[in-house]
Amino acid sequence: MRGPGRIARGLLTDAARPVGFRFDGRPMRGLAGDTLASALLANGKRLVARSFKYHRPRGIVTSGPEEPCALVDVIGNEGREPNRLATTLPLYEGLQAQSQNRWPSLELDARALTDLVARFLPAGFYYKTFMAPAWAWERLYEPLIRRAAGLGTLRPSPAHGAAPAQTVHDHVDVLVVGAGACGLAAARRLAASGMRVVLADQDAVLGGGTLLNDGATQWREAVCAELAGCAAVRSLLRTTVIGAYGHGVFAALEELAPAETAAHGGLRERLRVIRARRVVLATGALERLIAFPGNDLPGVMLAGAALGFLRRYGVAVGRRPAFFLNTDEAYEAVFALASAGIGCAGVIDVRASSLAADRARAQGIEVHGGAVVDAVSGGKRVRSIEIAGSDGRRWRIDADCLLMSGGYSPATALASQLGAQLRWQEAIAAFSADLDPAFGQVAGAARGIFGLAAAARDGEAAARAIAEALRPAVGAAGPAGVVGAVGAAGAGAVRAAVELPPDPEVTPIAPLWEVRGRGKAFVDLQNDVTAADVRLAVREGYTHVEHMKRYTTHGMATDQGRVGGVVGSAVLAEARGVPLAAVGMPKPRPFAQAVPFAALAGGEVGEHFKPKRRLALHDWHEQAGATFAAAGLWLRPLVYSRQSGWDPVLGEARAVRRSVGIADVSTLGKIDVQGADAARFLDFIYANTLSTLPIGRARYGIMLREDGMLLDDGTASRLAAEHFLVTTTTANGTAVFEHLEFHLQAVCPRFDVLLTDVADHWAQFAVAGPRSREVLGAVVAGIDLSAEAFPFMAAAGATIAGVAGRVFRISFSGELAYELAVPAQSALPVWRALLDAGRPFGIAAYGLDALNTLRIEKGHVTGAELNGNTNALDLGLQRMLKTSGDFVGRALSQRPGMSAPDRLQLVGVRPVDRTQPLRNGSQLVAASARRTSLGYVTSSTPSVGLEGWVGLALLAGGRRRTGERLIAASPIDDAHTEIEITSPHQFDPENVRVRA
Amino acid sequence: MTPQAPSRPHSSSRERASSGRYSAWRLLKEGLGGQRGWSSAWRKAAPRPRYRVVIVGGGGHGLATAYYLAAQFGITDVAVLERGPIGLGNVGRNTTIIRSNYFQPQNVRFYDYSLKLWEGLEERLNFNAMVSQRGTLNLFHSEAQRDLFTRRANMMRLLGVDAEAVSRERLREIVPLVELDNGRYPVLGGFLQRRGGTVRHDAVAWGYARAASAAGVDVVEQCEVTGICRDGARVTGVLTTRGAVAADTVCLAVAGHSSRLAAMAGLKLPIESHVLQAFVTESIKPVLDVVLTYGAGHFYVSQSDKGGLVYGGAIDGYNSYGQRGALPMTEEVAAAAMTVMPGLARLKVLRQWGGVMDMSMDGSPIISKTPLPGLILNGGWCYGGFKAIPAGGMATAHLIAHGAAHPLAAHLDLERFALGRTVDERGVGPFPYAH
Amino acid sequence: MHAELAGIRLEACSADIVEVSARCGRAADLAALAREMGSPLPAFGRAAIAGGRLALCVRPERWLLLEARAPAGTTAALWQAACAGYGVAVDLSSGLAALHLAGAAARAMLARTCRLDLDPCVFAQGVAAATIMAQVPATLASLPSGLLLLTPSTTARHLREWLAAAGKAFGLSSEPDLTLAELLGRDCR
Amino acid sequence: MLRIPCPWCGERDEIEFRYRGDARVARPAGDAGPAAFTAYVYERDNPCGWHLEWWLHTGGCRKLLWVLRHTVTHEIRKVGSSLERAVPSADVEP
Repeated sequence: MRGPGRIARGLLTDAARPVGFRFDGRPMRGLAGDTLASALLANGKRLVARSFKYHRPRGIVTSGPEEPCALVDVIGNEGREPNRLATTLPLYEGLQAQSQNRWPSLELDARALTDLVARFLPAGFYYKTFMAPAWAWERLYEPLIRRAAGLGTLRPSPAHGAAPAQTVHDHVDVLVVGAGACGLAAARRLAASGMRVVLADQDAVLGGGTLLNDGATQWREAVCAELAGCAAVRSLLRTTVIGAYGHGVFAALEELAPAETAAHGGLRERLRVIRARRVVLATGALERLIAFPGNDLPGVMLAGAALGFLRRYGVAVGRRPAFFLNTDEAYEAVFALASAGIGCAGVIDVRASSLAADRARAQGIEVHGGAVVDAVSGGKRVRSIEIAGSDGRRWRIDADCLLMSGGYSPATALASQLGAQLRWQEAIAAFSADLDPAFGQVAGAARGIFGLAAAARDGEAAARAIAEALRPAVGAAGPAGVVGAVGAAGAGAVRAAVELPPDPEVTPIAPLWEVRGRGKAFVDLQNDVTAADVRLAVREGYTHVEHMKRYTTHGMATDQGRVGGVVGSAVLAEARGVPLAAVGMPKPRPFAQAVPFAALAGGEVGEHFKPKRRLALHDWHEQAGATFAAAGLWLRPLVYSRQSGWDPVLGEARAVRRSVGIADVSTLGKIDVQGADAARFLDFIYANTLSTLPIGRARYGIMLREDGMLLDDGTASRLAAEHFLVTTTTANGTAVFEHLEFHLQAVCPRFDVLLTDVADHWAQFAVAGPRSREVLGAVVAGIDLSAEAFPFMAAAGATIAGVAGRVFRISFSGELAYELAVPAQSALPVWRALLDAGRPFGIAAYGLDALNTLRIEKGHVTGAELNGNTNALDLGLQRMLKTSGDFVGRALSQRPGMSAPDRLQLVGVRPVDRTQPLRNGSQLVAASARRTSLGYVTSSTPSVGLEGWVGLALLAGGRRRTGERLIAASPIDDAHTEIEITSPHQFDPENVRVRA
Repeated sequence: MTPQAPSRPHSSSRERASSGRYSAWRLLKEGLGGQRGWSSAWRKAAPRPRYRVVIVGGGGHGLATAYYLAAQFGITDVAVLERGPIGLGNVGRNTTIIRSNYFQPQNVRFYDYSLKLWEGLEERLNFNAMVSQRGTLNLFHSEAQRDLFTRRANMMRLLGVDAEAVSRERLREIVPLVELDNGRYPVLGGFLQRRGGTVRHDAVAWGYARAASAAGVDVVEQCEVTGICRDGARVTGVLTTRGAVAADTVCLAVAGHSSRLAAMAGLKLPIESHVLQAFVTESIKPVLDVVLTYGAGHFYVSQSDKGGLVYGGAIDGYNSYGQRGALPMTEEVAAAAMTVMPGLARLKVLRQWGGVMDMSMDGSPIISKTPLPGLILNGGWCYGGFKAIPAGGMATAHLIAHGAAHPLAAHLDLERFALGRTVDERGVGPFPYAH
Repeated sequence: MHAELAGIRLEACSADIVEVSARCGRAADLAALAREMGSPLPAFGRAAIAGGRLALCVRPERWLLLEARAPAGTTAALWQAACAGYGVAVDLSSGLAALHLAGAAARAMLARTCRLDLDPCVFAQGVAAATIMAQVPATLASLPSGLLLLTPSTTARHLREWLAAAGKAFGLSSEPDLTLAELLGRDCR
Repeated sequence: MLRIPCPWCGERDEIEFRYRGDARVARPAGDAGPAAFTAYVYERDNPCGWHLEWWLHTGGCRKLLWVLRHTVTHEIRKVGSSLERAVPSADVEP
């Protein structure tokens, strides 16, 4: 096998379990526990990707989630997934990965030509060209750019049966983010103080930095064992905290291990919403690159990555590595690789001398002090590097990889999301952030305290501070007994059986951001942003860090500039001649790590996107062959037929006009209003008067919004002196109930009124048609239904098919009609009894469509007319407005604009040619001015009571236009129908039938 | 009141030299010179003590207003005062959509005028803002919604604006990623406005700034307005962190913060500030060629030229000046996305951010004189501000230059609330948090 | 993981449900009256079992009473008559569906949608709360026998479907309905 | 995400509540006339800072709460039930 391959036992890999996979179709073998990246390196694969813009050859740069270059498409049973990070993708049997953004092949990418003309394509070049000819941008240039852009390819497999993701809600006293030395120490301390703790880490194992240091193994194992035995601590592995949302709420992405996924029907991840009273941010620090010519050549990677690959997977990233660094911390990699028997080509240390350099030399490692790398040669992999000494001397050394380290930047993303300001720390040449103690603590490397022992001490200190802050509260029961877990364990000081080895003394960093030379020096490896691009941005006035970012796209790639972000700011600062501290960094936004849609969406998608509200008789309607309509949350029977077209609808409507029909109108909102001030309150809520309503009577009422527009209409019935039942339209049930609750509590808090939503308790049926009284007669007991005893708008309690219910003589159809209400549990027997009683009269169940046909003929309004822009006058209801007394919407109804002559008013419309149909949404125009809309058709239907189609419309100054002829224009299906304007009440305008 | 200060006839020609003309040839020339020949796209001006017009807010509308004042109405004695760097407010924080499909005829006319100005923008500004008329496609999921969209499309067609109905069959071709029969709210069809599309948002701010600066306008960054000077009722200038600046006319173009600035002049506005979230995914090869809106949930999306899917939802629903969104809306938008496009499941969302919207009480913008002479308001854009930048700038410049409303923006006056002439697109009523 | 083996039993519970609400300033009188009727009203956020009734309070000065089934409306009518002047009683027997969850994993499963802190030492026996689950209203009470869940009847099927789906991983089994008496009679195990 | 400390139910996620806007505007007397109502319905302080606002706890106790919240940091200082009325600004300034 070509390349260095695997040279040692890895912490995570199992030498006994080989795993087969394919990269670009080529079969390879790795080990269980590998990531794709470690397996590729083990196979000696260096070139794994092409860059975004210039299609330059790219290799693996890091060993973790901050990877900017090694992105691959994964082809699995869910289709083709783009941009998976090779450095975090767990290897599994049969894994198929493919390199991205290259053609025809990774080795030979035709688009690499762009690299040759790169000088003509600087940052933002597209803002300056592609402008002429005018047509060319969209038809020529943009399609080209779009095809060239984009990294991976998303190709979902049509039949993927993966289980939807899950959301899990967690509550803890303290969330510890990061399980390195610092996080482990903090969690242990908090547990000892009796806190409920979640310890989250993005890695597959606990330990963070301690995994890379043999000396820390004992300590790590001891602490992990201790935590495992502690019920109050939950460790979440493969869990990345992606967002901090304030009020102690954090979102975390928990990725399941391949085995777990298989066990959970393809479940890939969980979104955890963690509510914590405090947080410990032990998120560590990120190693950063150095910008020098050729710093993107495969084989140039971060020193820490090389260390990671060696310890975790036993993989050597090269046979003859050279190092380019500026801190003592980075020497850990040097020593580790050396002691693994890998011959070091030399260490180029920016600093003239350092303690670590001395230690290295003592081991016989060659260190070039006070020098920098200013060129790397090799085509698709590092072959040699050129070194420039401080004295101007230049020399070259051969190496097969260059491991760089420009220092470490504390991971501040989460702290920044919580509003923490970045603070420049000269000592570590990096920004860090401190957290408001009310939120929690930043600890360890995350605030610039490097060294395992120091970080652990800092984590423990942070934990102690938090335990102190929470102690009084812990155990104190809040409302509904919301308390933190009581600290049974007590706060005994924790003694670790084993201690971490003391940190070595270190020589401080010598900041180095860029080495100038010939060739491209990249600050953003994924978006192909060079130091020169940053300087160009400055020349063109994009000098603010946010402008530079947007102009060059620096830091906007999937790695969010975690490896080169601060380097870009440094180059910017240098170009502007101001300190880096003054330039700052672009504001980090959620998410700390990219999140799949599936995870953010959780389980409530597709079928379960919104709850289904079902009628008590849902199953009956279904068996009766109903077609259902999704109306808001409701599933309502539209028509009792699966065939389309008007015939079944009109059949149902005719039954009502000719004999009798029955409809399930349980979807209406129903509100029980009781109390000494019930009538007074309803007078305030309704625009018309309810207090004069006699007991046992119902009244049609309208409610306005405070701005004078109609909110809703419906009936209110007085069941007793201090007891009303209010009904609302289906669409506004919830809104109206909240409208009442709000006004009762905010405006009338002293009223003796109790509101109860009884919509779900009562099933309600409309029995409508000339024979409806006879049908009821057979079923209803306890009331005299005669026209005299129980006239139009009467209401009374009664026994319906043996069930205690209520009968209202109200009509939406314009026929003699009743609405019967019974508890939903008795809906089926009562409904059946009514059907039986109606059978002699040919009773038919009718759906929403027929209901609509009937109400349109009568000019009754629904949502189409109560559209939020109509007032009482518009709909011809002005006579209902109280002339005295306050009510919601009264004052603003009197604004001049509310009665302007050109307002749209409700009218009826009919095609002049009775054979012509009407179309909802048609615009009404005068034959003389066909471009000027005078209004539009809101509802229409073929009529059963009249000839041809009838409709309702909102028309400018409509009521004055009765008898006029206009055109109903529907240009989108170029239909133009001549119509005449009529009264909205087209069928039985004298309302004889309802009073029968 | 002193008469207008003399404008500076030479300034414009002098400034035009600053960043020079952009073209492919220039790019080649500079390429050979290592791209060293470029200079600042806009002049980094310092504020002078007085101007004829001071525009507060270096966002899309402020910069466009300044540009049209200079280029269209010959008023070059203009300063744009921006608290931070230009273009980092809503013009740089939106989902880049342009369209003119509105319900109210006045709005259709206004936004379509804007669309027409977008269409000629590159040549006019000599800056490629990448106006991409790939079409905006609205899906509908119920008969009631079909009726509404039909009504809107018919209104648009009457006014000579393009709109067409799209069948389920054609949807399968145009947007293969859309699951037409997504369990809960199946897609019954769609409506397409071909002239709708997207624009590279940052480029809009930069392009207008460069062109305005070249025309002699002072674009002043890092200059926060701390007070508004009045002489009785009349507004006479502003106080800033860089000194007092007098002006015959002060124009507020600070959507998101209109109330704050108006309060400095003692005005209360029919506006609440709310946060609208936007998101961008990792970049992938093209999968979506139109701007798509889901009709049964909060989700609209387009794919940027860089390859990322840019999408958004509804406002979080409570007053906020914090430029970031809350988790529940983030989840709801993603759920809507997954419901209408289950194929997005494995696509990763990269960034989430929030823009602070001027939510007006009727959902329509305000371009108007105020009760205070000398103070003009451009605001209340809700989430429709970006697409309206050219028309908003033109109409505001017209109002400043002529002292009378632009005919296409006459309905956007401040009096409409007191007079009961509100322009409520969706009939939601005076509840900005519900718009 | 072992929680998953433990399994969860889901049962519907048939009971009359009445909401009794105190009129302005008459909460004390109402409480006294309830004591006389042998079912003292619990404090806010608590559930109490007495005299074969389950009473819970998740809205200030309002109590949900669960009683054995009786002919439609009679239970409510009885309370309405009894508390006249002090309060009102509204029948919700058909408006709310009562579900019962038993089993060690029940809380873990609910944490997939329930935003309350269901830790046993927080949501302890006798605690009751109103909240949102699977986008619909839900009133949750911790009883000796397990967790009682009240939800509006028109979305009850939706919630059951959600529970069934989420319950798969926890070995949820739907058991035959039980009566209130059976439920209250059950000891804690 | 807001966690609103309901005086009755304890800390709850914002999704349990329905926002009802500025609580400092009080409804004028019925006869106050259109001008007063225009101010009540349309004109807002819309402060960039502390904001007194209505939240209806629809997903919990269904009480209407007034909440004093900072519109930039979202910090919540005080919460009360509507029965105490929309307290005068003096009481609620932090």
